Amino acid sequence: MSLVEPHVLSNIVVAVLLGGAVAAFAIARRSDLWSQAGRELIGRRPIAIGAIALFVSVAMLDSVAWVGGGGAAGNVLEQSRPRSVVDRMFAPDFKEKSYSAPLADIEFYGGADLSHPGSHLLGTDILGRDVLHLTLKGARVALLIGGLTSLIVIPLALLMGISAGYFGGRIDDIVFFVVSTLASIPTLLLLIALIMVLGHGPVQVCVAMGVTGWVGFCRIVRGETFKLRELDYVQAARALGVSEIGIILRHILPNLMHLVVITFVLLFSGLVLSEAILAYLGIGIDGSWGQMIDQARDELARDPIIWWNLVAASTALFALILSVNFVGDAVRDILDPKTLGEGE
Amino acid sequence: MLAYIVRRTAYGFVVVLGVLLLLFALFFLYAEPIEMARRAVGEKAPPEVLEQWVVNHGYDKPTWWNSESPGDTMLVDHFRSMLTFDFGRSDADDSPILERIRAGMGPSLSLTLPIFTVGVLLGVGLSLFVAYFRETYIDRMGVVLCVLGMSLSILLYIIGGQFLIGKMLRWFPISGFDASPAVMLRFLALPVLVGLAEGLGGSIRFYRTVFIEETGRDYVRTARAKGCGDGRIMARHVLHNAMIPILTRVVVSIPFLFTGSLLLESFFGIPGLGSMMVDAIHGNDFATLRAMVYIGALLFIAAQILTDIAYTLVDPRVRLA
Amino acid sequence: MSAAIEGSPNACEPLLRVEGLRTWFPIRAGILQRTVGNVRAVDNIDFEVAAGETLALVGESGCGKTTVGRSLLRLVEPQAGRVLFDGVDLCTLSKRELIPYRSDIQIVFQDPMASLDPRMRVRDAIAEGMRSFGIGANAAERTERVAALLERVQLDPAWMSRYPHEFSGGQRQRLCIARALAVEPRLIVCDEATSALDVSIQAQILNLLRDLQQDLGLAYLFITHDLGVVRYLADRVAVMYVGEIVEQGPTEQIFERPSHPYTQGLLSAIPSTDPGRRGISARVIGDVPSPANPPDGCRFHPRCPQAFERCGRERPPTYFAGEGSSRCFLSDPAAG
Amino acid sequence: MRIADPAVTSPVIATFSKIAGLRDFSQRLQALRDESPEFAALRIDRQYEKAGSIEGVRLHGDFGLEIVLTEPYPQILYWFAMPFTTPVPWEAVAYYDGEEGRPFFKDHPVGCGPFEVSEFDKQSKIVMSRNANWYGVQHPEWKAPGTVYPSEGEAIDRRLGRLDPAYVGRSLPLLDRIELRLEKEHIPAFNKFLQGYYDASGIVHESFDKIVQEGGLSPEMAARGMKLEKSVDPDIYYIGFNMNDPVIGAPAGERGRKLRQSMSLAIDVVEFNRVFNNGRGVPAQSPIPPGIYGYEQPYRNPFRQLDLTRAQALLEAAGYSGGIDPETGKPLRLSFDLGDTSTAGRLRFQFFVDQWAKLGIDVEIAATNYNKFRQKVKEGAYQIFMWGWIADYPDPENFLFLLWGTMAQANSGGPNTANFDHPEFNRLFEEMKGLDNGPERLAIIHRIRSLLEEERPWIELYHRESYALYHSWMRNVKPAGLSLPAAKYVDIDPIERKRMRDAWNQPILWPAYAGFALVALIAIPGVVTFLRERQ
Repeated sequence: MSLVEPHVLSNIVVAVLLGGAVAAFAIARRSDLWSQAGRELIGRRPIAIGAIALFVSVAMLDSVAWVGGGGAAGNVLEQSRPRSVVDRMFAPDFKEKSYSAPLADIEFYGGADLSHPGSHLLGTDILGRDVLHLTLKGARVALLIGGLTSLIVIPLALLMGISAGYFGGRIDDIVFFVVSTLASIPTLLLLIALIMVLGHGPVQVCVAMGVTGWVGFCRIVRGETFKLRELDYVQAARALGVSEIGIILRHILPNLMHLVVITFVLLFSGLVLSEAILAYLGIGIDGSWGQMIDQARDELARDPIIWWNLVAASTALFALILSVNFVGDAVRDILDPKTLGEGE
Repeated sequence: MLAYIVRRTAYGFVVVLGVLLLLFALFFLYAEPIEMARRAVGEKAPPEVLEQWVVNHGYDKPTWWNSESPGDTMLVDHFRSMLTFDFGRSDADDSPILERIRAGMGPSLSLTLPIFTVGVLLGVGLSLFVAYFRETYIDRMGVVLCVLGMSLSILLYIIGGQFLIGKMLRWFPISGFDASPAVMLRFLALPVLVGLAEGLGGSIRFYRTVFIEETGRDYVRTARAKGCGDGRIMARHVLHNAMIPILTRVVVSIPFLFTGSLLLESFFGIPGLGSMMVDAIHGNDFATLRAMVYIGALLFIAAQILTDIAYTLVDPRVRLA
Repeated sequence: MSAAIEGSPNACEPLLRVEGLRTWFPIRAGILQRTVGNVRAVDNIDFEVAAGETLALVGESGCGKTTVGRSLLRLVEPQAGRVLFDGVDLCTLSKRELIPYRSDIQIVFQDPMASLDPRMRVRDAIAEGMRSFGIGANAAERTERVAALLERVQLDPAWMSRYPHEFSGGQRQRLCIARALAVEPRLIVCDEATSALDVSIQAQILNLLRDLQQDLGLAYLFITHDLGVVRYLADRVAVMYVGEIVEQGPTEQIFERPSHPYTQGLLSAIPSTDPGRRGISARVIGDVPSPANPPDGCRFHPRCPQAFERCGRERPPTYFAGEGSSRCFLSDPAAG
Repeated sequence: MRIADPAVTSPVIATFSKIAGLRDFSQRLQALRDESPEFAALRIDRQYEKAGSIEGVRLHGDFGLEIVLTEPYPQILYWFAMPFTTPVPWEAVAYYDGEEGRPFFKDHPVGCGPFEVSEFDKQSKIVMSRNANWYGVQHPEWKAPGTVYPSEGEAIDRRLGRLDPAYVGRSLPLLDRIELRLEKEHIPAFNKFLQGYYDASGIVHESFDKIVQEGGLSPEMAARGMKLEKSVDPDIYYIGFNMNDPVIGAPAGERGRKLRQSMSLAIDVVEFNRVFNNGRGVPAQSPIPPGIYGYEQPYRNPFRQLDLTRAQALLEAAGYSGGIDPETGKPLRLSFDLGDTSTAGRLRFQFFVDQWAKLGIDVEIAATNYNKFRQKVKEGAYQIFMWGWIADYPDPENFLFLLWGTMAQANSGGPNTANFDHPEFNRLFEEMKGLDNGPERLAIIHRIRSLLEEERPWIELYHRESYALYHSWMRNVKPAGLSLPAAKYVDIDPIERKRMRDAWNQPILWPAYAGFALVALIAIPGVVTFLRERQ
């Protein structure tokens, strides 16, 4: 038993994230560059930004959970479990015995009466769980995959890329060797091997994705740092007696920030899509849309077919990735006029 | 030039050693030989059989260092067997790995080669078309379609393709494989189609960016001023000068021709290397997985060396110190 | 470490004395990337800059003059030689020991677009050096100083919270000067500081630099290929050719009586209004040799119109004559 | 002798070691090989010859073999009926040694039936073709038993048209070639069957409703001429408790027993089969499946009938009132370990977890990959698990020994993963083991059964039911479990097959044309205007 219950931890994380977002927003507001880029982005892709905001808020609401108030009457177990805001939007025992079609009154197979006739907007899955509920909960997993992994990828890539690019020499040789070694192994296979070693679970999967994902970004950072290091203003800062760390923090890092933003956006969609493949291989994250799609694989073969599970999960996944891709394109256009060239 | 090639190759070899070390760390430090044995020989096997299996597969040796005979450790065995391509036997069913790789290469290639060649041609062709009509609604629609295509999961392409084209429309058989060429074409049609559809969005978008960048350059404007036709400019100048990014993308994807496609092969029942790997993953068949990862990495490193050398040949501007 | 550091400069001792400075860049080749040669960007040069004086370093592009500037500040590491600032050899100091001396020498670069961090406000950019040298007790005081500096370079202090991209090229160069001034230097290396500017703006910047010199007693090492600028600003001139200083002397002397054939060639390239001057000196033909593989003997001899047999065989030493010096056999007083 | 060969690493060596002298032989062989490389290089039959005979195996003339066991073990007769003891020619063993491009013997079986293996690809298919050297093929004129289509059989065969006079008297085998395919994804495989690309198939549970209705074929499928064969497999699926666990196992004494009983009463296996297996599967009452001696169809295990009220009462009696663990004041937390991380697998486990949740017990699913799971089992770091067992031979001993204390995983690494070690059970089991089927044995089985009822080391779930489908063009099929000796009777009507396959697979092409038209329609105006503007 850990000292902090998972749901409390999750609440803290949400609070920190919210605080961080507010702080980032405040900083961005102060900086003309960023606030202008932000305004332009919203102007260009209002719908996609709105969709992402929706996904993020659902994920946030699903991350804030507390015990008590709700749960099926008379069931101590359910009452003692933390329920998130999203969970609370559904009745505590909003369950059927098995499949039911969207808004159906009777069970899909056998035709028995439902306990909540006509109220499952997207039907129920094989265990009778409401598909809408599951789909909403999937948003949290998707953002977790993207967010947590980026949290590993970006600092790691920045650290390695900057030290290689800035200091050069031996450090560069070592970083470059590690990068080329990791990059030589087919990504998916390395990912699978890592998950086999690290074990199964959301954090492990994210760590594995992080380990395989930082390489490409590290290369970009290294190249860019290489260029920045030679620029006159960095030289001027040296002449002004600014320490190496100071130069990195004040001149190199801020001038890499646009790359970080672009990478984050592009990385995100790739990560969520590859989780779907992992789900097929049986090493995905529980509750992800990838798992729902994987499960729906069998359901399409049923006769009459169960389509709502697949449609719900893949629409949600598609909508998120599409919005992120659109926003990613726009971000790249706005922040980097040269266009970096897609991926690796 | 020769010195560069030699040095580049030597560095490639060093990277291969790095890959091997990483593979060793991944596969040997984690594996629990006796459980692998149980999985391979069967639940019902008595302990001495399991131990025999462990010995036969060399998993009983000291991991890093053997004070009695320094050459007789798993580490040394690992490097020796990988570097000599003596992959030994599968952990799952004791079949010789190299032979299986050889057998799986054909089916894999028969799937990936059409996807690869048609994909490159179609990608370059369509993106030239789209780039030619840029800033018209054809271009904008093309870009939106590409993003749409890139946002779909490959699982959805496969499931949807099998369901729609195979089951509902009955154009092609849903899955299967046959070595005789005439029948093979019928079976391969659907997976090739799905593979193409899945990759096309990304590649069109990539090539489009490359072409549009090239069309913006001075020499294109000069050519246009000289009165060259649009088609000629696209075909001769732009395509020619966009060769480097195209080449990079193409060469780097060559290794994947051999390693096959994990998902396509297992969904469509193609007995290639991809489905072999899926089996290995499901069966915890480390020996096979290790060999496949190694070969994949080897091909990738080789392809990269070739790309680097090709750079110097294709583009006189690229000078490698 | 003598009294010189304490701040009472010896009258005879110049502010900066460079002795035998050599900055080579290795060329690696072959399978093992062994060093097979060197780009002799700066090859054994000596010069001095007195306090309050302007020395112009001129030469064609690629002759190594920029490397000289950067070597002084140890932005690139010289291989050999001494850079004596106030009698202290900067080259022997460790990076940490060097930091206090950093404030004495500052640099202004050629490209005003690249020399300011695009993501840093003007105020922060100028105050950056003050922070590292502890000038100004707190942020408010520093802001005050930034305002004063902006005024000093004839910019509106109200603009200090703008970003560099909101300024024009000339304004940015003023910002760079302000940034350099912020740490109260005694020597400023101007590395082609006006080359990238329009002619009208160039003049403004030159005037500004001259005013500052008079007011603050600054010394300049003015690196340029523009001889017009040199004549306007410099007290003394050093001419560089392929990593070496071939001629040195007071501006008047160099412009009126250049003794080295290369200097003569350079000067003849200036469009002149004086018709009598034309045709006196021969034009310099051919290309600059590679500093990786400089010619034997006098480095200028393959292009020199007055070259004779000895020039290809022997390297001419530096001959001193009056206030000037020249590295040419023709200047040999013995040869007359 | 091959089984005893240490190089073969036979998984059944333990069983056959009951033959007197087998182990000695094995050790002698190994020692000889270790001693001299020349010996190891000898042909395999010479090696065996030199190693001497097995003490407990004696020849009696040309057709008699006497085998002496070290202990009473009637079940060995079943083992002798299994493929392990199929005679193999040593020439073939020596020839197929994996050298010079020859496959290994195990990948190239050599036998003496009507079919021979002509292609063996572990990844995708096995092809069997008519064995030209089979005596039935070489000498059809002998009309030897088993080489011609029979004229008589069981009553059911006549009724189902398996004794068609058109076939009677024809030489066997009827087919030239049989191709068995391995399909990794079962859904495409089944679809291919429905489209007529396979002649026979199992039923994918997902498609069950369309195919099978009320125990028979759906009218739609029957109209296609499809045939359905059902059988119950000799197996058992069960949820096991780790009896060494301090909470749910034997150390918890009476409390643990009541907890297990309660948890057993909460599992509704009928619902499970309905949801996941389309109602297929016989709810298990004891470890012994139908078709095995000791299975009694009317028997109902009182703790395997869904009864939540009684379950709650028992839980309360165990001290976990309403599922609350008095030590923590929170719902009792247990872990359900599984070695399957796939989505489908987790859903099944979630079903059980949901059922226990109704009691207020908080069961957590701990999914790891199979190796990790095995490791956990070995270390005893598990509480609840689900497993299955398929009969090796039709004897209750083969099921009940899964609970025999001597076989406990913790003690011996044996298959008793529940670590059930009950003195009374062990005594009864050992007694039962050596007995022939009869009233005496049945009485003991009854006593074991009621002991297990109470003790509940397992929650017995179900015995699988297999459904097999055949197309109309496949004739003379008679299911016989896993064995294939009936293949020689099977016939195919290729003309019919071609006709129906074509009829079922008419491609619908209009969407393709429509798609092309749409693309053209959208693109052409743009191209035209664009080109006009360029001019």
